[in-house]
Amino acid sequence: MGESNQQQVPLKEGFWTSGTPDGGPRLIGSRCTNCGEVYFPKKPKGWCLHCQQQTLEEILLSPRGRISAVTVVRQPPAGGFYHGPVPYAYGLVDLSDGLRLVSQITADDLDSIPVGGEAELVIKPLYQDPEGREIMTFMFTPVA
Amino acid sequence: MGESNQQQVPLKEGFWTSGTPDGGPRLIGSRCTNCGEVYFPKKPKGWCLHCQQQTLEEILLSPRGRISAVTVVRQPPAGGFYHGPVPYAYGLVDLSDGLRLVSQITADDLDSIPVGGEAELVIKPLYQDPEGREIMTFMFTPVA
Amino acid sequence: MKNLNEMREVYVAGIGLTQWGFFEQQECYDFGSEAIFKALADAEMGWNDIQAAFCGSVYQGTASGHQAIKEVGLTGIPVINVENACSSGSSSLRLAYLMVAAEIYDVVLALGMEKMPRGPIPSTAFRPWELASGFNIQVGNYALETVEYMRETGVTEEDLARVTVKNRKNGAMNPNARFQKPVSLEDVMASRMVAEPLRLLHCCPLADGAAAAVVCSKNKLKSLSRAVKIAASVITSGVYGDGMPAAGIASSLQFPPEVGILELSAQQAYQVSGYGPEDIDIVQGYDTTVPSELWGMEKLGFCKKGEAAGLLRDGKFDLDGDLPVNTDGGLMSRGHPLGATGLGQICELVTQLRDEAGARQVKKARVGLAHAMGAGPNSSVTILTR
Amino acid sequence: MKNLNEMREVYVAGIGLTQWGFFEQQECYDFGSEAIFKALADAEMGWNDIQAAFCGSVYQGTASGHQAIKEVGLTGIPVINVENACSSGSSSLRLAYLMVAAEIYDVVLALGMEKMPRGPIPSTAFRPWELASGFNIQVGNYALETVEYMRETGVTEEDLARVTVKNRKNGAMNPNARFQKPVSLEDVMASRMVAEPLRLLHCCPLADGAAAAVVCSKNKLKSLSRAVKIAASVITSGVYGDGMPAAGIASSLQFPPEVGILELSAQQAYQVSGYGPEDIDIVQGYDTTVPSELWGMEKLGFCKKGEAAGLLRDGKFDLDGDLPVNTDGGLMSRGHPLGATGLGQICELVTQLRDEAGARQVKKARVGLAHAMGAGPNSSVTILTR
Ligand SMILES: [Zn+2]
Ligand SMILES: [Zn+2]
Repeated sequence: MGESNQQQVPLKEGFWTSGTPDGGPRLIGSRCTNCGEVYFPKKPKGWCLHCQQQTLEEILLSPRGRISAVTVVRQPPAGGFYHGPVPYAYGLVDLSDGLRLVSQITADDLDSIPVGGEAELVIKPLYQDPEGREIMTFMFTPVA
Repeated sequence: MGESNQQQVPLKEGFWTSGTPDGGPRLIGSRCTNCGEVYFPKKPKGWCLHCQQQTLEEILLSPRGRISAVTVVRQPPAGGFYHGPVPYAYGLVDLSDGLRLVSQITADDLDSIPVGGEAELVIKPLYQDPEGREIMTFMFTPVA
Repeated sequence: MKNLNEMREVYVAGIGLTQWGFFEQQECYDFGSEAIFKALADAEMGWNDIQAAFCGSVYQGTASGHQAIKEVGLTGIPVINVENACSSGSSSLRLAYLMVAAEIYDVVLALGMEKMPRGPIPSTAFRPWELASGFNIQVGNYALETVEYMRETGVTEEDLARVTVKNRKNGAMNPNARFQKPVSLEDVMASRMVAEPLRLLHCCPLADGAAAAVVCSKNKLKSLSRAVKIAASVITSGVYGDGMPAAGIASSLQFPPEVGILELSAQQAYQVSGYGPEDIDIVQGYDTTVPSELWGMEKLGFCKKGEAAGLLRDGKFDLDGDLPVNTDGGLMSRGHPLGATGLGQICELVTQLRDEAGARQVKKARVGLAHAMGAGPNSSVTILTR
Repeated sequence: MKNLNEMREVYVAGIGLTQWGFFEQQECYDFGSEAIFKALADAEMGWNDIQAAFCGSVYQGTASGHQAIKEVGLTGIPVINVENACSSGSSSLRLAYLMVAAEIYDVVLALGMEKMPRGPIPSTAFRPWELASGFNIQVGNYALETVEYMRETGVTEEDLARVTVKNRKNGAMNPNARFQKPVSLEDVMASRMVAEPLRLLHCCPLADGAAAAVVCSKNKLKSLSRAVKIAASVITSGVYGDGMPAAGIASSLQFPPEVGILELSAQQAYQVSGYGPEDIDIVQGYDTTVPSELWGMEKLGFCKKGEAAGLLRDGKFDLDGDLPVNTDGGLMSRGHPLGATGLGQICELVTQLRDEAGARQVKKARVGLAHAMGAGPNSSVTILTR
């Protein structure tokens, strides 16, 4: 998973599958077999908030979506919970599965991320923890 | 105030008067001119909780009292608020002014502080702060 | 279930508001007890008249209301600390109101207070991984909602800045506000970018402070002429599918809600009070960031989506306009002590409805509405009438 | 003011209790939502039946109840987070009960939950200088009260240890308890001294966990035969002059109170319920430290001051005694997730009154009483009846 020699640790287990020769990583979500609503992250209890039934199954989400809004945060969020770079971009990404999700948006130029444009899932380091491990997370990145 | 060369800072301003050639330090409290109730520390708003009137005046409390209960705490209190030595003794001291107060009890032997015995006010260092200053507080100590 | 409007009438008998700002030497209970003393004096009552107390705060640790009340009186009454993020104060008011309406008590204290952590507002109302990912309410999530709002309505950065200018102008006449100096459109547009499109002067400052209200039945009022009636006090929580930036929740693409959280709180308040948006004379809006005042006015039903900025430009929301909004300067001037904000709004409405607002007094205010919302999410709407 | 016993009857329709212990991998909302799901199932209801929710917790930051509820449903109902130290859960129950009694709502959720900080309990319910001086509730202040109690009553360290032995014996039959292993008198007496005269095994352990109750009017019950009626739900705060160790307050020498905080809460609960101590069949007492169970029994009116230790020795408070106390093992076995403790007691009373307590079932329990108290100070008493 990556070219560095550093140990890489996911920000949270169970959020995505690793890439394979046949394709890149995929986010793991839940889909309701009753109403069709889609959730990310996967709901471990299998409970559909929309139709109030125990009807969720695990699915792999589409690795592509459309950026429907983006902001660039230029000061560290309060509380000391965030250890990633500042500024950073994050926004809303609409997946064809019928799900809007919140995600960091990674791009060479944060100031020209195209709203309405296509984006693709990537797994990238967010920060290095005190033990020197790279903490990995999902992000979306604009594609041409 | 003491023989050391270190800077000494009270734990909280306004809790006691410094000693003079005519006598030792005294705690500063409030006394109700209406009902006679006595409070420590001094109530800055002058409000008597007992008779619900703005009738408090500042008084100097008696520097002697009787120890009515004592415990020896053998583990640091939770929360990181306390920086003094452990174990430490503290207890209830009844002053002749008609006030029971909570105070640390300082003694050479914490395990043989006499309950029911007389005690006297002293101002002593509680801990050293990160700037190397001695943080001073009031305590009572048994007298023969 | 009974209808609340079948229960007895409930009044605000007295209000107490401290100076809001940063006070390093004071603790939260110093603000809280000061607000209580003031509210009691305003109601011409003593502590022994209070039969129960609800105390709103967010960051004060355990038993915070008791700490303030310990400076006023110890009478054994039920004291319950309430936490509902930026609606903590309104939640205290709502509980006090329900207790009196239902005749459980006759005289109840509602308190809101906060000594704010310094810097932007930390929030634990997110999953740990969301916080670690930088999805934070102040101000990233509000920025995202603003991006969408501007695209859908054509509202400009300058429109946003006009909210700040209006509120800071009002705040200059509020001796309790943290900031009492007006700012210009240029000042706002030149302030540093925090999260596109929100600049520093689009975002409310924090503050320490407290506000209190003595709530009672009609027969306990010492002065009927200065009393203000609670016509509605409503709080709602998240509605399925609603995009709730304050809670880091994106809207459902497949199942958008028929009625969002804010609209739901407004509907309920109008229903119970019997008033509609057309009856409201004065509004304390929720300008935690200035765009939220604009979309708030729309969602509260005062105009259609996208119209608020135009009405603002036309002066409708000014002190001398048809519908003055944030007459005390709003969060933008007062500052935002989370637990106190909701009751701070109530203090301003009561002052205006009593015709006691001095330099910032609006004309013929008879019905007032206050709105706040926050992490959870929650949305609170209070309607007061003289 | 109306008398509460003139209002309509209120029932606990369902209870939900999680396993209590330390669960590093779970967050508070995981426990909270699990307790809600269980309580709904027990009540044979769905989330859409719930019209309002009161959520008690102490250390969970802002909007904690919303975080748990977000896992169950988003229906816009009023959600109010309640903080009242160790009575947070009982305070949630009280508010739910009042809402239903007054016909404001028909079905209300009461939730209590906590993911505890590790180590002894930090408390901000003290002035900063008191905390810096080491005047701390756990366990120094309780130790001081114990010193006085032992001097006044002749209670011995061995008497204290007997409370631990009884409760840990009961806890061994409680699959939800943190500690399910009995201890001997020798174990207790040999445990390390924490603050004279309190040893480690005189002090309750902490735990993570949650408990919930669905509270409703009679007409909403799905099963009358399993329902338990709330005969009283009372909370009091500090009384002038009362020595309140949990709040670091020494008693007034000049003006001792006629009725202390604990006695006041008991009096009010007996008055509203119409029951007296002689009518109570089972008690969930407050053994945050074991002596507080003893003096609690005395102040609740079950015996005179100084008599509790003797009655304990005689077996009166055992599972098969006349008045079983802490049948689920109490805080000493369950552990103490602050916000959940009060509702954990309610879950046990309901289970016993329903005759569903299995190995630890007591005989002919018809009326049960739960008592908790904590920083503030506060004291809560609930009386349930079948
Ligand atoms: Zn579904
Ligand atoms: Zn007095």
